[in-house]
Formats: sequence, C-alpha cells, structure tokens
Amino acid sequence: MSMRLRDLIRSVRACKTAADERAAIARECADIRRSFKEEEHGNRTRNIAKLMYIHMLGYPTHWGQMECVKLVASPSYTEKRIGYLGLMVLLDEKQEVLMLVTNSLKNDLGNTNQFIVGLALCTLGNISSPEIARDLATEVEKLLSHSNPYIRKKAALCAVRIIRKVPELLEYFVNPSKNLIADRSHGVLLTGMTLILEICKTEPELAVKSFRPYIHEFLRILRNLMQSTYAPDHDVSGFTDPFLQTKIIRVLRYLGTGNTEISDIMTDVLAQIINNTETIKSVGSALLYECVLTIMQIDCNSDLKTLAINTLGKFLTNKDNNTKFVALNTLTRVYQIDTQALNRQKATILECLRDPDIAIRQRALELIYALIDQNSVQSLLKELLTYLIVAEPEFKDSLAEKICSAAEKFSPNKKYHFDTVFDVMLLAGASVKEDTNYTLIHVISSNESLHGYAVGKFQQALAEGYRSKSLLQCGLWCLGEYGHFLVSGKASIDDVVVQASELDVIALICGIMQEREATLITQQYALNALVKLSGRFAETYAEKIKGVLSQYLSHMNADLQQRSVEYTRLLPMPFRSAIVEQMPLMDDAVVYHKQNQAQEKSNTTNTAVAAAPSPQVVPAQSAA
Amino acid sequence: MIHFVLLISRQGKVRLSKWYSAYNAKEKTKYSKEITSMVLGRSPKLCNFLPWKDHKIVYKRYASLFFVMCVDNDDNELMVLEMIHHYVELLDRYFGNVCELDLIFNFHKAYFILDEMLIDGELQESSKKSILRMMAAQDQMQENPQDGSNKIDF
Amino acid sequence: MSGSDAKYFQNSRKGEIQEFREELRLPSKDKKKDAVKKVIAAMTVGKDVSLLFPDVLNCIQTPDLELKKLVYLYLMNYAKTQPDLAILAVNTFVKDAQDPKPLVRALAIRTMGCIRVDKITEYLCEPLRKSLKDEDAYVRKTAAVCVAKLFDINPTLVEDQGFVDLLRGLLSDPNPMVVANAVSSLTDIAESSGRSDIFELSSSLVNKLLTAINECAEWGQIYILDAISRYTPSEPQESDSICERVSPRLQHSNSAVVLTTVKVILRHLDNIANEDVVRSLCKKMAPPLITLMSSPEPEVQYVALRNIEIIIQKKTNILSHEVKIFFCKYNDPIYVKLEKLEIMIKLASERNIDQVLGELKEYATEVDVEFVRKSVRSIGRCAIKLERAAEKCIQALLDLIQTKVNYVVQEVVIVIKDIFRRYPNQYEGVIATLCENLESLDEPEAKGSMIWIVGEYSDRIDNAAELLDSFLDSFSDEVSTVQLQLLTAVVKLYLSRPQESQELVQKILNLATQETDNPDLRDRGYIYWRLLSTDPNAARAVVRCEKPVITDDTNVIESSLLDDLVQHLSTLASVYHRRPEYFAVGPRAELQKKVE
Amino acid sequence: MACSALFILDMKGKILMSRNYRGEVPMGVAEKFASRISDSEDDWSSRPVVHHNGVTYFHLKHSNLIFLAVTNRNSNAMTMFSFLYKLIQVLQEYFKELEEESIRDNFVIIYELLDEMMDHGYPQISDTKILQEYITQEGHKLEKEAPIAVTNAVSWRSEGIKYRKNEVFLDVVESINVLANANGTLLRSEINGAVKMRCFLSGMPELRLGLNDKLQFEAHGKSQSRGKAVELEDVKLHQCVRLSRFENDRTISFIPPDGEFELMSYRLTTQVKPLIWVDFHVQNYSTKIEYDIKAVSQFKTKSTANGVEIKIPVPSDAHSPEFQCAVGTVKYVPEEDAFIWYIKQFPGGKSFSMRAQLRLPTIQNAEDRSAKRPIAIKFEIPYFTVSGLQVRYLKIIEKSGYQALPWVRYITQNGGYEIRMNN
Repeated sequence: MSMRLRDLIRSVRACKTAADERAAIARECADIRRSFKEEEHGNRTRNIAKLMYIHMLGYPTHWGQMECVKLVASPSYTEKRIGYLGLMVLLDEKQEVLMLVTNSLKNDLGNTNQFIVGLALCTLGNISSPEIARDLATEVEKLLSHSNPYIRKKAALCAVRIIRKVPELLEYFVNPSKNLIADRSHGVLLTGMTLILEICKTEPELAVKSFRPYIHEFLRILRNLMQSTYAPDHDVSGFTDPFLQTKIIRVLRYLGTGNTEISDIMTDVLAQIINNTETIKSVGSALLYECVLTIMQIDCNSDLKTLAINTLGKFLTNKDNNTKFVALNTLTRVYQIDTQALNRQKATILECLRDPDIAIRQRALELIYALIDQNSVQSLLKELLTYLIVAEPEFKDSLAEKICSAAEKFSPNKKYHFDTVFDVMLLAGASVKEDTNYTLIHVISSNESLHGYAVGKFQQALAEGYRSKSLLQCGLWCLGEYGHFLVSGKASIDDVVVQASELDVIALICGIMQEREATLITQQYALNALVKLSGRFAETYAEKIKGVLSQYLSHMNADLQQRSVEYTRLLPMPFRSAIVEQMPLMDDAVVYHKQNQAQEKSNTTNTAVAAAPSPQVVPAQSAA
Repeated sequence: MIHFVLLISRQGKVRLSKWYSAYNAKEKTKYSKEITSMVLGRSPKLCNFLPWKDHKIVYKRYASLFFVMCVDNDDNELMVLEMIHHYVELLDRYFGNVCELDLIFNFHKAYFILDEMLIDGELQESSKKSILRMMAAQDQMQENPQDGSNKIDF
Repeated sequence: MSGSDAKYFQNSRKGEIQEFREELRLPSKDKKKDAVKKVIAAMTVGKDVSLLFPDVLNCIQTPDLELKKLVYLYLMNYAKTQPDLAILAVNTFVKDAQDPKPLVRALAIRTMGCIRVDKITEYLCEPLRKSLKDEDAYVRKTAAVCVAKLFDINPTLVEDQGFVDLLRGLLSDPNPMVVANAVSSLTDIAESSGRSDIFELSSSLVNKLLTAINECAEWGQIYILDAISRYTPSEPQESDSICERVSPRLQHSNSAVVLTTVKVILRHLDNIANEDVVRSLCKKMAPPLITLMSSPEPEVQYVALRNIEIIIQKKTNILSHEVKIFFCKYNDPIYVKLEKLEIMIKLASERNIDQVLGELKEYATEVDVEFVRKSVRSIGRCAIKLERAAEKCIQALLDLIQTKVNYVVQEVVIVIKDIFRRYPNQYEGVIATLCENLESLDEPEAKGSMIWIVGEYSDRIDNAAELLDSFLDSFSDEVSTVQLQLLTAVVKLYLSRPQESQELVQKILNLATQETDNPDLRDRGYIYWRLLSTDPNAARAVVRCEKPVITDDTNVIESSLLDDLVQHLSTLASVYHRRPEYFAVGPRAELQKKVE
Repeated sequence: MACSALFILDMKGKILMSRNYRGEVPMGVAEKFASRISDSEDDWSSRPVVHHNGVTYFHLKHSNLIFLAVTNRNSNAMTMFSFLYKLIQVLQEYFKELEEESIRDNFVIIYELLDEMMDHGYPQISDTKILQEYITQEGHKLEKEAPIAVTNAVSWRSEGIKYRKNEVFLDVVESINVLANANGTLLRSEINGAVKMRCFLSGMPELRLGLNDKLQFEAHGKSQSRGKAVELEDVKLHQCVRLSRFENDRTISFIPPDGEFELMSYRLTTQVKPLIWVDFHVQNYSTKIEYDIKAVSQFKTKSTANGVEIKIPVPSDAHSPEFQCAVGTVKYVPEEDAFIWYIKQFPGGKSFSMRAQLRLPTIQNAEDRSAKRPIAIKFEIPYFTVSGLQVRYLKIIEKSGYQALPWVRYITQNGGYEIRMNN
C-alpha cells in the first residue's frame, strides 16, 4: 500500500499549484501517521525518508520524530543509517526528544562495525546538545586513540563540537590532540588541526603553552605539503591538500601572535609561500590569503608585512571579483600597518566604488573611509558626494553615513562639516541617521558663527519643498532656535542676507507640521520651535502661535497633546520669554556618541554642568 | 565554521539543507527564504560573497543549482569556495555525471556524502577517493545486509 | 576554477539567433510564419531578438493577416531600438491604412500609434486624418485612440494638425463606441498635458453624452461617467437631472460602472437643494455598494472598501445600518479584513456596539498578529467614540489582558491610555491590573503609554516613584519617545509629590539636558527645569492642568482632501487616500523627488 | 485612467507574456515586483494594489498564474480589476483550461486578444462571442471582415443567427451566505441570486421577463393578489438589459446575447433561518480530541437537500480517526485538515447526529497556533428558492414571429456558509 519515496517525489513534482502540493503532502502525511500507528515495520525507513523529503519542502513533521528515535535503536544497518539521518534532518539540539537517543548513541559508539560507530559520531558531532556532549565526552576521548583513522578523524570533530557546547570540557582533549599532530592519515591530521584551532580559539593561553613546543612539527608538515610532488588523493589544482595547509597556517597565527621568537621561526616558511605561490588557480589565492592574514597578525619583521600588503595590492588588480573582494576586506582590517602602500592603491580602490557588485562597493567604501584623514578629507569626500548622486538606493544609506562620519572626524573647520552634511541631506536625506542630525545640531549650536548661516540654509531648503526627515529635524530645530535671525537680517549665506518675516517663519513651520506626511517627530520639533519663537518674536505673534497650538489640544498622541497644553498655558505667563530663551550652547565636549558614551560619560558630565549655564537646582520647598 | 549548507535550485526550491548551528524551524525557513532571494537575484558576474547577519554567505552556482555555505566572518572565503567545489566533485563522481534530478530523487545520498565530508561545519576529509570508498562500502552494507535483516526498498 | 565548472549540472544550446535568421529567409510562406512565431515566442520569454529586425521587417509585405499582426507586434516592441529601420515600415502602414478591409485599416492605424518613434509621426498624420473620418466605425474608434497616442509622442504636432478638434467632432458621432473613445482620448490628452481646456464640458455636451451612455458598452460607460463627474453645472437643477439620468447605471453588473456612477452622484449631491431627492439618492446608492462587498473577487472588495471609507465619511448615514456586511469571514484575505475593521469602527454606534464588540473580541483571539493588534486597538477606538459603550469596551480589554499574549497586552495598554484621556477620572480602577503587566512591555509605544499612565496618576499610584525610577537606569537605551514620556511623567510626579521625588526629578533633568545628544529632549528638559526653578506653582499650572479630552481622528480624512477624493472615487487616489500628485506622474513630480 | 502595461506571470514571478501599451513604465519593474510577491509568506498577504517608486501594481492570482497591470498614473482601480477579471474570463472561454501551458501554447492569439481588448491602456471590446468572430484559434484561413457587431448599437449580438428549434432555458439559482458564531448566534445571512440564461433563438428577438418582484408589481399598479411578491434589495443587470426602462417601471426588457449568459443577479439581506444548521461540542484532551455533531434541516419537509457536505476542521497532525454516524458517511480528509460528513439526501425538518474521535501526537508542534477555522456546509435544494422569487412570464417577440418555449428551473444552494468554532 505504502507509496515509494520516488513515487512521492514524482507526484509532488507533478503538482501545478502550491495548494495541490499542500494537499498531496497532507494526504501522504496522514498515511504515514497511520502507518506509524499500525507499526508497519517494513515501511519505517521508507516513511522516515519520505518525512525528510516533506520536511525539506517546509511542512511540519514533529509528529514523526519519535519514529526516528525508534529506528536508531534497530539492529539493521540500513535502518540505523536512515534513522540517524532522520534525526539530523528533522531535529535540532534544542529538542528534548534528542535526550532519548543518548543511550543508542552510547551503544553504537562501542560497536565493532566502524560504520555504525561512524554514524553515531557523525550524529553526535552534528546535533549534540550540551547535555549529550557532557554524557558522552569520555567515549569520544577514548575514540580519539582508536586504531581506525576513519573513527579517529570523526572523533576529533566530535571533540570540537563538545568544546563548542561545553567549553569546560576542553581540558579533556588537550593532550589527546597532541598525539594527532603526528598522525599519518591526512583526514586525522586535518581534523586534529581543527581541534587544535578550536582549543586555540577557546583558551588561547593554555593552547599556546601546550602547542608551541610543536612549532617545528607544524612547519615540517607544512613544508612537506608545499614541496610534495603530485599526490593524487589530495591534489587540488596542483596543490597538495590546501585544506590542511590553510589549517596549519591558521594554527601558526595563534602561536605567533605576541611572540617574536616563534614568529621568527615561521618567517621563512611564510615568505616562501608568499613568493612561490601562483595565483593562476584560485586555490593559490586562497592559500596566499590565509598566509597574509597570518603575517598580519604575528610579530614578524616589517619586510614580511610589506610583502603581505603588496600581495593584497596585487589582488586588487585581479580580474576575479572574489579575489578583489577578499583584498578589500583584508586591507580594511590591516590598513594602519602601511598606509603609504595603501595610498598608492587609492585610484584602484576608488574605481571599486563603481563596481557593479554591491559587496565590492561596500568594502571599497569601508576602505576609503579608513583612508580619510585631515589631508585627504576634502578630495575624498568630494568624490563620495558626487557618487552619492548616482548611487543605488540600497547603497545610499551606508555611503551617506560614512560621509557624515568622516566629515565629523576630519573637517578642517565647522563650516565645512556643516556644508558637507547639509549636502548629504539634500542628496540623500532619507539615508541620514538620527545621530547624525543630533551631531549636526550640536555643531551648529556650539559655533555661534554658524547660527545665522545654518538657519538661512535650512529656511531656503524647506521653503523650496525639500522634506527629507533629516532636513526637517535639523531645519525645524534651527528655525525655532535662530528663526529671529531671519527677521533681523542676521541670517546670511556667504554674505548674502536671507530675509524672512515673522509670519513667513511661522507659516513655514505650520505648513510643514500640517502636511499629511508630517511624522510625529516633525510635529514635536515644530511645536517646540513655535514656542521658542514666541519668546523671540514680538508679543503680537504669540496669539498666532496660540492658534496653531490649539489644534493639538485634543490630539491623539499623548506627547503632542501634552506639549500643546503646556505651551498654551505658558504663553500668557509673564516669564515665558525666560523659559524659552535661547538654549544653553552645547559645548563641543558634550557631544555624545552612542558608541563611546560609556567611556566618556564619567569625565565629561562634570565639565558639562559647569560649562552650561544651567538653571538652579530645584529648591526642595518650592513646590509645597 | 560552517553554520549551514544550502542547495537551492534556480527556481528557488531547497534541494538540501544542513544546519550545524542551532536554529529553530521558523528561523530555518526564514533564513532559507532570505538567502534564496539574495543569491538568486545576483547576476553571475558579481562576487560570490555576501555579508549576512553576523556571518557571511559564500555561494557558487553550478548550472541550475546554487551551493550556499554560511560561514564565520574570519573564515577564508576563498577556501570555502574550494570546499563547495570539493563537494560538487564528490557528487559528480558518486552519481557519475551528476544532474539536478539525481539530487532530487536521491537527496538522502547527497546528505550521506555531505556527512562524510563535514562534521559540525568542519571539513573531515580532503581525499575524495577515501570518501567515495567509504560511501561504496556503506551502500554495499545496505544492499547486502550482514545482520540478517532484509534489504530495504525505498 | 570557473573554466572547469561548466561541465557540472549542464545542458544548454546556442546559436538560436542564427537559426531564426535562416528560417526567416525561407521562401515558403508557412515556414516564414512559423519562424516569425518562434521569434515572437523568444521575445515573449524575454530574450533579446532585436538583432533580427531587418529580417522580420522583410516579412511585412504580406496579405496574410496573421503574419502581418505578428510582424506589427515585433515592430512595436523593437522599433524604438532601431528607429532608422522602423521608417522602412512606414510605406506598408500607409498602404494598409487604405486597405479595402476595415480590419486592416484599423490595425495599421493602431499599430502606427504604438511605434513610439518621433520620425514616424509625420507620416502618420495623413492616414490618421482620413481614418478619423472613415466610413467604418471600427476604424474611427481606433483612430480616436490613436490621437492620444500621437499626442504622447508629439503634442505640438497634434494641435497644429487640428486633431484635437477632429476628436471633439467625434463626440457627436452616431456610434457610441466612437463617442466613448473620443471621450477617453480627450481625457487622456487633457490629463497628461495638464490642460483642462482641451476637454471642456458644456451643458449640451453632457446631455449628448448622457444619451450616448445608454448605448455604450460597459467600458465606454465608465469613460463617459468619469467625464461627467468632472462637470460643474451652471444651474443646480442640472445636477438633479444628471443624477436622475445616471442612477440606472447603479444596476450595471460591472463594478467599475457602479462605482463611477456613485462618484457622479456624490459629486453632484452637494448641488441638490431638495432634501428628499438627496435622501432618495443616498438610499439608492447603498444597496449597490453592499453588493460590491459580496463580490467573490477580493480585489474588487478591497477597492470597494477603500472607497466606502471615503463615501461614509462624506455621507455618514449611507451605510449606518449595514455594519454586519463588514464582519470578517474566515477566508477573507488579511488586507480585506483590516479594511473591514476600519469601517466597522466608523459605523459603530450605540445601537450596534454589542455586535461590533462581540466581533472585535472574536478577532482579538485570531492568529494573524497584525489583525489581532488592530482588533484590540479598534476596541479602544470604540470606547473613545461611544461614551456609553466605554465600560463594556474596557471590560473586554481587561479580559484580553488575561490572555497574557504579549502583543495583545501591549496593545491593550496603549488603548487604555487613550481611554483615560477621553474619560478622565472615570476608569482609574483598572490601573492596578495594568501595573501588573509593566515588565512584559518591551515595545516603545506600550512602554511610553504605561509611563504616561503612571505619571498622570502619580498622585494615586503609591509606588509611582519606584515604578518610574526603575526606568531611569536604562534611560539612555530607550528610544526618544519613551525618554520624553519619562521626563514628563517624572515632572508630573514631582509636582504632585515633591518630597518623595526631589532626587528623581534632579536625576532626570540631568539626564535630559546633560547626558543626551537629542536636541528635542534637551529643549524639553530645559523648559521644565527653567519652569520648576522659576515658579513651581506656575509649573504646576502648566504641566498638571486639566487637558481637553481627546478626539479620535485616526484615519479621518481632512475635509478638503475628502472632497478631492470624492472627485477621484474608484481611482487609485481613492485607494491610497492621497491626492494623485503624490503617486502619479504630473506637475508635482519634482517635489516628490525632494521628499524621496 | 489607463493601464501602462500588462503582464501574465507564473507563480514564481517569471514573465510568460507582456504587453506594453503606453511605454511609460520600464518593463523591468515586473520582475522586481514579482520577486517581492513570491517571497511573501502568505499568498494573500500582499495587497492587490501597491505603489512602489512611482509605479502602481495591480495584481491578482488565477490558478497558477499572476495577472499584473502597472501604471504610473491615477488610473481607475476598479476598472483595472474588472478588466483583469474580464480578460481571465475571455481567456477561459477561449481555451477552457487557463494555466501556464495554455498561455504558452496560445501566445499568438493572446497577443491578438490583448490588442483587441485594450488600446493605449483603455479597455475596448471584451465580449468573447464578438471577439471569436474575428479572432479564432484556427488561424486566419478565412479572410474576415470587420466585426459588424462591434460597432453596432447591439454590440453583444450578431445578426443572422439561426436555430431550427427556438428555445430558452432559465435557471434561477440562489446561494445562501451564512455567518454564525460558535455560540449559535446568527451574525448575518443573505441571499445572492442569479438568473442565468441559455438562449437558442434565431434573429434579433426582443425578450421581456416578468418576476414576482414587489417593485415591479407596484410600478405596474398591480395588486399582490397573485402570490407572494419578493422585495429585491439590489439588482445587477447584464448590459443587454435596458437600464433606463428598468429604472422607470422595473421592466426587464432586452435583446439577449446568443448562448449562455447571466441575465441578472440580485441580493436580499432578509434574515432567513439557516436552511441547515450544525450544533457541535468539542472535547480536547492532550492526546485526543472528540467531536459531537448534530445537523438540523430547517426547511419544509416536502423539500430535500442533496449532496450535503459538512466539513469539520481538525488539528493538522491528528491520526487514527474513528467515526460513528447513523446516517451518511464520514471521511477524514487530511488535505483539508478536516473530516467531511456526507449525507446524500437530507429531508426537511430532520436532525442527524455523528461522533468523531481523533488522536494527537505526543510531541506537539512548538510554534503551532492554529487558525480558528469554521465549519463549512455545502448543499443543494432543487425546485425551491428561499426568497420565493418566481418567473411569471418570459415574452419572446421576433419579427419573423416564431414561437419559442422558455424552460425554468429553480435551485437553492449554499454560498459562503460558515459556523465559527472556538479553539
């Protein structure tokens, strides 16, 4: 009765619509459930195989998990093979059902058949939970010295899994792993190196202590692999076991870090790889790349480092995008080591900004960003701004962010900083982050010479209809704080006065806040701007402002309502102007950035309070 | 380490998925879909790496199939490409001139081969010959059970 | 590596273009036709076969209508990429436009208009002029549309050649389909040129069109109705008669005819003085609108729902008794369900609130998160809208809190805050229940709402200071909306219980003014700080005063926009609830770019 | 108002066919859009009208196809969907089965249809009967003249039709929509009726249909003595019916299209007692679930409902179903996650019961929060309309003066018939 796996696959493939497929699967699932229920043993493997297929298509199969557990306990090899595969496909380490197989796993690890041990190891290595890892660690440790390399290599990777799940079990495996260094089997060597790497990653100090004595052994193996003539079993495009080679080079990285002596020992071999490896085949590039990474990290002489950077430079001119990507990626991480060498590549890197591949563009941007300093900021930002105009939408965000951030760090003067960010707002306002807006407002606020200039620029842009969120936020704030400059003729752009009447300013703000597209933030900023202007403009305009506020008195948004009610109450009060007078200038020192807030917090807070003309502390009794 | 391996057809169907890191079912589906649309949407000339969450995606297209691996940021992506190729060559030799249909109807075998090649997202064997020999021996055990059980027909 | 990969998983063929070319050159007519078909098939699946342009063009001289159509099809697709070669086809077009068979004449005219190559347009003028006066109506109706096509390519040419006048002439054509296409063509031209003078309606023209409408096919009726909806009569009585004459269209089986008719009636309704007539027209419109809702096609329902939202805001009573129609069915797509909810709230009244509330409660335990959230929010909106139902709504919300479903609880907190603001000092008894769920709130809006509640009722919540203090440690990690709420809440607390909160208020004022880079928060902080240190009593009067009760204007369309949307019923503007300039090409496109 | 371009795509978003009517929207947008809708989790979750980057997309799904229209203007959205549905109807009438293969196999003729049905983005001729006169699948062996009917006053009927036997068949079909709560409250019910015709008449006949429509009686000043009159809430008429005449005195007069068509549809919201009602009780244990179901027929004993199907939803991972019922048969239908109780004939005024028990797996699906699916009921009751609507006469006048016989049939059936269940 039961349908064969291939027939199920055929019938599913024949379905024309998603609904047909769903129906076919539901029917089959019901039949499999029936078959499980009726304990049709002959069909168990077939059913689990079908379940895996159904699972792959994305349908729920939780109800079949128990059957996998049962199948694993079967004496038949085929049933075990499918059972374990089923476990790995249908379950993950988070499911409690998995605990039920601990016993089967344990039994199978002691089996005399290498393949049954292999299945258990493979399952353990792929999906074991911390609990199972703990329960079976001793068994795995024993199998590391099994006479059969097929079992040893699998056990080594199981050990890796166990360390990943339960790091405190690491010590179990330090000594056994040393024995693997001398193993004759490539497979065991490879997985042994992986185990050593895992130990290095998890407990670097202990690892370095344990494995440094073997440095010559590592180098010997590496040298042998490099010099080996054609080895059919392990050849990849003329390289002998590059997988193993990269692992060893990576181990060297851990051993050489922070140790000149050890680093010196490996210099020769690394230099040899750099000099002798051809990049015609991509495996060559892969090896070189690994080698460069190691050189960059260990304590070797600067000649070798320069050699490495130059290798990356060569990568940049490679036609293959993958190599280019890798080079950009690596250069971003190591650019400080030799900025001069890197500067020679500037043109090539800028060219990468126009690469059709966003991944390349992204990396190139990172790198250019890293290259920007006081000297190069103007020329490089000019390039980036031109590019911002044509950049694809998905790239604009990061481009805008980088330009703003570079302007903040390296601008020769505040005006340049303002102009740059302002241009970004015009070109890609939606891409500008809120933090950047805050920073810009700080820059304006802390530099009196910018007040009139900024308010003039924003007034013009807003009046022309620019409505990006960043422009609105900064613009409205400036209009509120410096709007009176527009009236008194103190607002100017490069000596050209920007003039506007009180009514113009109020109308501009009202117009913006009442647009259908106006966001909450826009309205919040607008309300604040209006109340601040009520203290800067002549008394006659207070009534006008009150009228605008009144539209928000019953507003659904609690904050907007609160503001409008408060400000409406405040308007007739005699000391209103004092309350909303110009806000204390923001000291440069108080500019906070989310990323370094933690470090700065303690030392800047005090100065800030002292610097800002802060109001008196509230008297305790005053409220009574 | 490799966090997961996906085989995706040009039509966006998942032909094989192997997860070494712990994700729940919902995440698995979500990520597969996400990555499928990312990878399928890329033109062939672009590079084979993509940043994704805190990891990176390395993929390669072989005719109608995309082989995808998600690896750690400090993994050597060029080497990962070699691993993908290693797997493809294994499939090709095992099935003899492999085609997509082989993988559709014998998906379990593709998994078996992968399990001989990787454990917990790490390479376990660099010799194709050795892997194929082990596969053959196990298939043989399945064909002629020594334990007294019957041969099982899928 | 890439070189050797090709051998895996591979099967492909090449040299297709060359094959096509050879086949196109075959002498046999049937083979040739097959070849053109193959080329079109390749074009259909997106292959670039533009290289074959000269070869395909060679097949154009044929009496075989099917082959001709195929070649024309190819020409339309690729003429733009090969403008010089396209000219070679002109002679055939001109010749075909004089063919004895009207089908061929029309085909030539239709196709020529679709070849958007500037150089061709001048050759098009004479054949077009002739065909506008063709004896066959089928040719005339095709030519009418062709004028709009030509205008798209070269507006000045169309005006210079007097085609617009000829088109206006066709408005009096004896054939209704020709009239309808003349209407659509003139509308198209007026719209894309932004010049309403191209197509001005007079009383007599409207009369003529109203007569033509009876004979028109469904699509033609839509074009004419649409044009009439733009007409502003000089005499109010005219509106009466227009409504009377179009209202039979409400019985048409085409949904678009019905909805466009509703538009005409609604547009003219304001001009009608007689209340009885207005009432009767409204009564007539209701059943067809409901019928649109029972359409088996969800897309039609969706467009209808979006329009009904506008219609019931314009004429509140029109569906006031029909709330049941908008109850959600299991199989309704989610986008339909969400719109139905919106209308249910709009139609909720004291008479039907029990039923509506029953439904909303049902939906609030559904699976789809977006739908559930909106249902919960709707219960709150009902409470705000209907004073006498508020109590029941709150009870329903409290029941929902007990489900402990995280997103439900958050929505409940948000709407209860609004209910408090609508009915101050009435339902504070539930605050304790809300406070129990404080810790499960992780969405900013819910958090902010809870903080607002604590601040507003700080005089009644014993541990208000403690509750608010618990948020302060993570102050810098909160989003700004939560920070702002926290600032206000603490100031409110201080003003009602200064002794206990002296330290707290100092702390938050410091946080808001010194340890933030958010200028808005900083401004708010300083304003409070200055207020408190200047005159605490005044501060209390400003901050803790009674606030007006809120009005729920969620999704209420502001009145000038509403009138615009009524004018655009059935169109995209009515679906988006936005003026066309925000999403369609037009004079304001430039502004759109600035908005991004 | 107009449509810029039209696409037919497969479910994966691959373009099968396209027609660029106005050259104002880049054709590449379709693929980008398609990748977005085929990505969405739920097939229906994406709204049918969306705006992106200045382009509006209208889409709808039909079997395994997506029909997509795009525009960058303020087009008439309702027209667009009406047209897309009309296009689907025409293609169905042309090719019977409408799916990927039929699109591929018939692309030449579909291009022709797309050109004939829409010009410069404006819908034109959409009557299959008329289109078939000059666009045929057999190719253009016959050199055709311009379709006269296209530009006729009667655009839906050709002249010169001849039948040996002149006959008209009328079907009055009423569908009952019911929505009820789990506690048994009827939330809404309505009747959607349709008068469908199959006309085999020669020449240009004039038809007039008389119904026991209350308004028709009133308009004609007749008393309601002759049986019950029915008050129809809304009537939709085929475009062949003279609407102004109907508006004046509710007379349905028309020259019919040839063959099959829907003459009118109507709607009544009068609260009717659900014809078939289902009471249920569900008991949920951790590893099994039990159902007690009772079905009641609430119509006159002389009528009988045929082919009654009561569909009760069950959890998707249930197994080992057991059913007990005295009348009818029950079947577990896993593809619908339900069991269906079939009762071939259900006489009026009766009630039948059944019980069901299903087992549930011990391992629960962690993320399963299943939807509250309703009970659905299907049935058909012949010789009967719930509304009481009746055809009083059908007058057929043709200038040749032949006699033609009208045949009338009445059927009542379920429409959307849902009784909600609790979880």
